[in-house]
Amino acid sequence: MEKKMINKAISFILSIFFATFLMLTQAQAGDTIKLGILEDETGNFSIAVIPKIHAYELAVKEINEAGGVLGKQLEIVRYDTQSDNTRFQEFARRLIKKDKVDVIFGGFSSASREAIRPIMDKNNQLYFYNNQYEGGVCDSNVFVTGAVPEQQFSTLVTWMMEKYGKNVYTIAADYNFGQISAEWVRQIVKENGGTMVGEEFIPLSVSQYSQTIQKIQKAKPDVLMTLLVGAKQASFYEQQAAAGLGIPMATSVNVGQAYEHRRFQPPALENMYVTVNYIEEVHEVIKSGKFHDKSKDFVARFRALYPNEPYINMESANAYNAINLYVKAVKKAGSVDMVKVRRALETGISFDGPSGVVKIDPKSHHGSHTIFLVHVDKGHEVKIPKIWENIEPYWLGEAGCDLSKKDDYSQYTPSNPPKQ
Amino acid sequence: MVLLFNIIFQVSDAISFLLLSAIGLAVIFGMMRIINLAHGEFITVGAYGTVVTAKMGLPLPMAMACGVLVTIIFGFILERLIIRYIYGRPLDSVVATWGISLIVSQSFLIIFGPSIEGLKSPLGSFQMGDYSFSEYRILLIFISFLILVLLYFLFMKSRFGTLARATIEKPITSSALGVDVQKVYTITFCIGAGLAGLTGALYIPTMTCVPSLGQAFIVSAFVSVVTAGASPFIGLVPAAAFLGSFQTGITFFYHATIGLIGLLFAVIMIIRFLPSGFSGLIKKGK
Amino acid sequence: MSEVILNINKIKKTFGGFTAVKDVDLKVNKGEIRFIIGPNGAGKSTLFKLIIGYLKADYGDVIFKEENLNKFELHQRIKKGIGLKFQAPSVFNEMTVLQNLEIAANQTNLNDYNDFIDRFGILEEKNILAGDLSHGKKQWLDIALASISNPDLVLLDEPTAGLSFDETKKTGEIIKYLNKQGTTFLIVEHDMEILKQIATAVSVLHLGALFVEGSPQSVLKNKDVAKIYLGAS
Amino acid sequence: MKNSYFIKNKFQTMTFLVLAMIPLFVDSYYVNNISFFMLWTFIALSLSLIWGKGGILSFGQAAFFGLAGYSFGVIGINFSGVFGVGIWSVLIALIITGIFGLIVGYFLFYGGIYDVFVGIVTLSITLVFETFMSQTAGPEWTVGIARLNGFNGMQGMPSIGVNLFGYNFEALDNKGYYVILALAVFVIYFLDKLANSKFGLVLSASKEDRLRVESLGYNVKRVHMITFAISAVLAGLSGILYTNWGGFITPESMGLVSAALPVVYCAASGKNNFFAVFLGTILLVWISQELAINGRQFALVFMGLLLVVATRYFPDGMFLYFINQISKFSKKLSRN
Amino acid sequence: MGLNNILEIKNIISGYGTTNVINNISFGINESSILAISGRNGVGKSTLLKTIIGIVESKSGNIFFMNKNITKNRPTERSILGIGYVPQGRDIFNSLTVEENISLPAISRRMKNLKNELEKIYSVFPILKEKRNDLGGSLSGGQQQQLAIARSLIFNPKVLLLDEPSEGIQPSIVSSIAEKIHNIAIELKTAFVIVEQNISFISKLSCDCFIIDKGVISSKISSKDFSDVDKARKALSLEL
Repeated sequence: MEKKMINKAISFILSIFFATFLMLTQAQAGDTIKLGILEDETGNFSIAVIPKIHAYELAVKEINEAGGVLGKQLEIVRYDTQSDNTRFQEFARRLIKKDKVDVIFGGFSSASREAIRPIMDKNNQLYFYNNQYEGGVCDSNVFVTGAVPEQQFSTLVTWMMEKYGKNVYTIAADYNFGQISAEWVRQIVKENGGTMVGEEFIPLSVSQYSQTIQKIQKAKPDVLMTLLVGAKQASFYEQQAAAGLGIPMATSVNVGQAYEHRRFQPPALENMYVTVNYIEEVHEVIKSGKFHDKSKDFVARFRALYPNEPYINMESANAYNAINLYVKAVKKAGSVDMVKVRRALETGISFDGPSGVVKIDPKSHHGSHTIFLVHVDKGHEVKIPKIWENIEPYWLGEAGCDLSKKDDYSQYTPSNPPKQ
Repeated sequence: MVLLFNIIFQVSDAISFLLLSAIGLAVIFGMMRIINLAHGEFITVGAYGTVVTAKMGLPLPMAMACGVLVTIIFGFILERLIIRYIYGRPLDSVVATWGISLIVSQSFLIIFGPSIEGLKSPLGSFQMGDYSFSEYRILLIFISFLILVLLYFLFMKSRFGTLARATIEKPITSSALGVDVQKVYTITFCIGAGLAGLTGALYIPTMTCVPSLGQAFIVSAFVSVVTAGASPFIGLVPAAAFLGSFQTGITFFYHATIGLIGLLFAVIMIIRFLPSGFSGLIKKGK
Repeated sequence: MSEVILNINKIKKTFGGFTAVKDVDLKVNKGEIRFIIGPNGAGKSTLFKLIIGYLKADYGDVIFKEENLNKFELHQRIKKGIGLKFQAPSVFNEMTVLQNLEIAANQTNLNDYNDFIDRFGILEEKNILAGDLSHGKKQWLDIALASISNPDLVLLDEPTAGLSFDETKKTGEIIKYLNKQGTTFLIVEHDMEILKQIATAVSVLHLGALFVEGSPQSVLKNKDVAKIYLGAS
Repeated sequence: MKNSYFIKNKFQTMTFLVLAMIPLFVDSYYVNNISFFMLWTFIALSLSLIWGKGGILSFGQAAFFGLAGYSFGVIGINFSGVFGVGIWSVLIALIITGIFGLIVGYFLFYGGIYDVFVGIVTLSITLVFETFMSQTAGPEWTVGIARLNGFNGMQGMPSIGVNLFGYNFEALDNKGYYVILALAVFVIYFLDKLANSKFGLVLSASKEDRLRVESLGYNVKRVHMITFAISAVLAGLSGILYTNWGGFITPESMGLVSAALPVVYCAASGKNNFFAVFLGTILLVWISQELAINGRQFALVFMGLLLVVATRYFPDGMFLYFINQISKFSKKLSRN
Repeated sequence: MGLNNILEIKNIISGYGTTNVINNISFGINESSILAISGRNGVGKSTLLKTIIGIVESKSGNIFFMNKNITKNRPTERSILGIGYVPQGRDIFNSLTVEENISLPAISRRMKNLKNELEKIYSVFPILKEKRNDLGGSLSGGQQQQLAIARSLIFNPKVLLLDEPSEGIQPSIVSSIAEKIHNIAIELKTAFVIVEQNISFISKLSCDCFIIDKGVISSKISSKDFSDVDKARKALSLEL
């Protein structure tokens, strides 16, 4: 009996020591440029984030093989934030205070970005957020390489209304991303003379949609905007297909992030339109020309390193672009000093990436994009009926955000714009 | 007519979701007082078992049976390794089952990746007035009530049911009458696990197949079982019926968020004013 | 005529169709040690629960010190000056004897209570867990809990259940001592030894109703009482 | 003096002294990180009080955590710049949380809700908070000038602190560390005193036998209600410190996971012993962070295994077991 | 006492926690015989029965059943071997019907032709047949007592332990139960160990009777002596 207890005690103490040991044996840094990366390798968002992590690694590997930058190699310091906002905060501090990184990349959900933004601002830490999101972040320390609503919706909603009709119904996740995106949709529909025949916001925890489907059928819209987020809400597509809803759908989130068209059994996403700034199929759908070549080249290099990647999504292109933009700016600044790099980034720096040129807007710190309209058909085959080149992130600049002139640390929305 | 059918469909759809969410938990928590926070993961196991075997080429009903079987085996192993040591410690069961749920969902992520290709809802859809309906969902409604009836017979009319109810009411007296109490517990737990697996198997064709899919059921499951009261098989149907119609009604007049909040409020009020749950109400009525 | 401290007025309780207590009238005078006896199922425990308010009567009043207790909850009734001990010793097993007493006492500082504790024969054990006490000492501790705050009336349900002869005798002495200090007792009992030792009045219940009342001697001599009590038909 | 609290609990006092010296030896990152570990101890202690001592399992601590965090934020943002806002916003937030705890406690215990039903009602309350706060993204959801900002969380609140004669004291970094440590010492001392007071005895006694306590003249419902409110305040303290630490609070703090975590900390540590809960919580938060850093995808598997092993083999709590072993061992040493 | 005793208790000590309730008790009982055990409240009578069936573990001593040492066996195993037990308060399963209550031990033993066995039981206790579909909790005290005995008889135990069978039962029914016990002992060759306080009930059993006090057997008399109320009072120190 006694012995049993002692064994237990020993095994427990050993496990604590094991953890401590692991902590202490972490590699010590040499003379490198340190890139901190905070991404959700595990947890709810990992599905869309893992290709993104691999894209960072690809970019770093390529740059290091080409001799690094300013004679230094790039070094990644990465933590798994477990799709947990508190972990983002813990590790953002760790990157800044302990690892003393030169720049931080990462964040998937808007909440995780907002969780670490105050920490970045407090420490004047240069930070790249490389995700499509609801837009509006006007922050001196933050650069965004993902697409924003003015890029995804001004194209998508207008096109859909022209093709299918002016009655639009929105279902959206009931939190910031969904609400703000829906606001954009509402505004664009109104500007184009359309009508919102319905709008429903759905908590993230809801996975059953029978009632929502009936409500949509009652309203008889021409276009259904589905701004749904997360695995639970993604169940909507299967359920609407099973119920035979049959209304053309449009969104800014699916396909380009979590490749639902590959994961779901057809015809769950039948007749869905998405605006993305990149997806893996670009070079397969577009048979020739610059977009074909760039994408083909990118995918080949990516797959050489990660042959088993299930899908190369638009956020991996954004991540790849971000590292390259940063390196270009460091070269231009001739230093990793964060203020100098920021100023270099504000000179209208650009990078010719997997989907064409991404140019940083000095006013808003957001990137311009090529926007592809992706159509998913009955068999989940992908078509690209329309390409918009060089779409600017115009809204923040027009609304009065000019970070090259005046520091700011806020997030704005159309209904809550910067004070002029 | 169409409207009436529509209302009946919506309400019974919501009720059957609550019923199927709760059914495995009703056995494990309702009868054995194990607060099983890993209930969602049991559902996940059933769902993955179904999807994986279906992808290997088994027809869907067979694959679903496999999913259930896998969950039963999974439940059996857990009972042997962990659960049997925490009978009679309902509050500690929170911690152990929480641990189990972390292990399972993360293991699924490691083994199967963040998502696997799901299944398509079988059967088709049909039109009625402005509305169209999924035939599979209507089948689900019938299946959920059928399972409940079968379960009623299993626990109320079968020989095993007699043993199980006796053991759960008075374990010591039962053992003194020759009932192998430990075995009854193990089997009951496996039935609960199997039912959770069945829920996963039945719902997975309508859902995204991710390791966290079981979490979608857990809140509905707990609120239904607790408001059902001490005799879950008597109380579950009225509890689910009340909560389901209440939520559907509020969602209909307002929207889904208010519907969810309303559901939780209803639970709070039911526990406050009906402390013995719906089964207590029914017994009183008798 | 001595002062009536507890007056139970035509009290009735039914469970479903079964009448456990029917129209019982009972008076306890100040300074008495009154026993309630009766065979199993006579309604003793139910009456006890009605007095303390743990069960709600169908009708009837419980009047304590000329105040009707009907609208008061258990803890409020106790505060009016009643001490109480349930049938099985229900001391707090995971606490020390002293902590048990601290809960029951009005004061926190129990230094002055050593004498009192000693009366119950648990002074030496005052720092051990109540759960480790012998059955007899648990019973005494339980009585001590009921009486430490100097209540006017103490209700005891089977204070000698499971005690040996010596322990029973000692229990009687304890009750007698407390009675001399001015505490009135109402005791539900099976045991005749202690009744003979200390009772000043006896009420006999049978089938939920008051069967006979009187001095211990008169009740003990009553042949009918012997019959019902022994189950002899 | 010989019997004073701090001398009686030698191991505990030593631990506090060691913790007090840590900032002298390590750099600010580690100090900050330990502050982070310690700020969770209050919510765990709050549950230790109501569950460990009172026998009532609540999943509502996360709701109080969030309520206090948001209240602190709202007051701070609205009165930013007003003298001492960094102090009295804490007090007001705690009062709000305490009053809410009192109301919930009244509703529960005077309504006769006990056992597992308390767990479900409090869980429902927590989830109502989460669902409601998640949808407050729009500009219409402002209290004064403070945007609640939905799921993305509220930020921009001033930190705990005070500006005195030009000297700016902010409870961050080392100063924050000592504020939290001092609070922890005080709270554990207070809880130990409370547990050994008559009130605490009555509370523990009612865990064993509610009826017997009532039969000794106590209003058990009131005792539970007050305890519940005290525990709400403690959980709120964690919420405020968390909000202060990150300058940020989101509805995620009131989700299912957040509701279960304090239960896990308590049960694995030894819910009956405040110091064990304090130490256990720190170690568990630390271990889980280390696992996230080093365990990669196995982090959560290890964490799960730890919990299963803890309940399977240490029914009274793992850390309590080790603390007892250590004090036994040291007694042996001092005897030799 | 000897090897032909079907149940043999040797130097049993048992109790709860640190307290001993049974202090060294030994006795044996033959097939088909009845043994009454009496004594005042709380002297350890129920604990003795619980120790024999195994719900309370004995701290020392041995229990032999059909010459097999069963001291270490679990209650389930002892029951399967052939010891029946009717606890005090009878512990009827309230949520089971009368028939389910009776069938329970048969089901757990996988007994075949349950129907026949039930009929046998119903012929002994006709009232139970009448109420076979009612819930156990709805029966009156006397009916519950019959049910509790019936529940243990269905598997033909060699020994049946009864704890206070007369408690809460009308005097008229008490005598009919005593009669039934006699018939069962003779017809089914079942031995009975009966803990009882009701003097008239014991006197009707006409068997040996042990008086227990302070956890030991203090005296041994014939139950016939209980028909003399005065003798009974003395034996039980219930002198009025």
